[in-house]
Amino acid sequence: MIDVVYFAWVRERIGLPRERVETRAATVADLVAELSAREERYAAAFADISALRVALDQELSEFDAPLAGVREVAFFPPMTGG
Amino acid sequence: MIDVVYFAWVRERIGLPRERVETRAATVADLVAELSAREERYAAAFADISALRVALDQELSEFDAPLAGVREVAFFPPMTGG
Amino acid sequence: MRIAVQSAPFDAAAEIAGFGAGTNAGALVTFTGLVRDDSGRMQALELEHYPGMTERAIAKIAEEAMTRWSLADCLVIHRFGRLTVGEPIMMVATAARHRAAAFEAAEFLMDYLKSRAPFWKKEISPDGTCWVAAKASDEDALTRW
Amino acid sequence: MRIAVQSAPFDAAAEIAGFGAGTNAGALVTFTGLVRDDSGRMQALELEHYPGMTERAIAKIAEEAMTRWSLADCLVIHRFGRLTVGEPIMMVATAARHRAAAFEAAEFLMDYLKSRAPFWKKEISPDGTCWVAAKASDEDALTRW
Repeated sequence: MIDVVYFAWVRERIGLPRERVETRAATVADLVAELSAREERYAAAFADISALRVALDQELSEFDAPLAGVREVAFFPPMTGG
Repeated sequence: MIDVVYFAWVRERIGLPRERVETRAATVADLVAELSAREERYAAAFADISALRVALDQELSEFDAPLAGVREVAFFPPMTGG
Repeated sequence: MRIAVQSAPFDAAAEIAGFGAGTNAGALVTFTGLVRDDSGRMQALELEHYPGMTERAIAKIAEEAMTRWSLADCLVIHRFGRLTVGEPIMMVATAARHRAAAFEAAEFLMDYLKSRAPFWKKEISPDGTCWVAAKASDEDALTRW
Repeated sequence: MRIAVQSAPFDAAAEIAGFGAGTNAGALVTFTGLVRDDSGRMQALELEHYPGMTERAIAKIAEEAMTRWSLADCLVIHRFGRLTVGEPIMMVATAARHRAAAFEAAEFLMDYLKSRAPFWKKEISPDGTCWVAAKASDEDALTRW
């Protein structure tokens, strides 16, 4: 089980801010593929992962990073702070 | 007649902040030569004009600038504001 | 070093009172970002953030600035939630011995906060709502550090 | 645009209260210079200036910054007379639409004030008094503008 959180338009497209996901995905990309296969709203949100960023346990990471030991995965668009 | 003003260590070496000078000097450099010939304290202050700056009527200028029409000449070391 | 991530408004002038005092810093730089209305139709700006990660990401950036420019002090305040036009969104302040370090560290903090702190801006106008897109120029700004 | 050349102390925080308000500026930058004691023996800093020329020189520099970076506002305060360690000597503030312009204009103002505004610093310590020499690096800083 892993916590998956969404922000900004990713959250709006998927329609929820956070969920617990039962998965054996080895990498972030595998998790994205699993979620996209579930429902159209996920496929829409993840259609272009070059427009997305991912954080693992609150540290920016990459889509090919392994998920072993990770408790929280976050998906969001490029940040616009400041 | 021209007003000549001095600042910082130029003022201290010459020993006064301001004086009126009767001169027919054509340029700043000519005025410096006249003053330096007057007394040792002027010669000491003007010994190295590369270490000095000059302003004509409160605008930074150069030692080869003409004095025609100028009412106030100021001599001082490089500025250290900020 | 002080970092605050908050929904409450702040008073930039009050926040820097006494900043850098007693440190022998000769140079204090502050940057304050205000909500700007480019369209002339914006009613509010909504800032979403990632609680927890936001504080960690800002602390990491601020610590890097402290070390790299030997800062005497460093302050970052960043708001989230709903803001109106003209309100301060965020501020940074840096104290250093010399001006070059204070300026560079403040610009570094700003460049990193823009693209590496997990905030997302949404503009709210009578025409609807619109997520602000990240600018390539903000990402490019990181290459100079 | 506001320029003040004064012997009286000023409160940097109070001076920037409301600065840039109502201009649709998105970025405010301030720089404050404090009297620093590098030797650990300084009792005071004495700032001599050239009344009249000082105000003109600063106004010219500030006007150039306003035009070149399309500033929404610009503030320069510079003190003269006797100052003690830790006191603010001077400050600049800039308001612009974007952060790059506000930072650049503030750095430009500082670089020019350092070498082109007629002020001269003298350090006073128990060992005597000493005129601060202009730094080649300050003159060199002008070449980037």
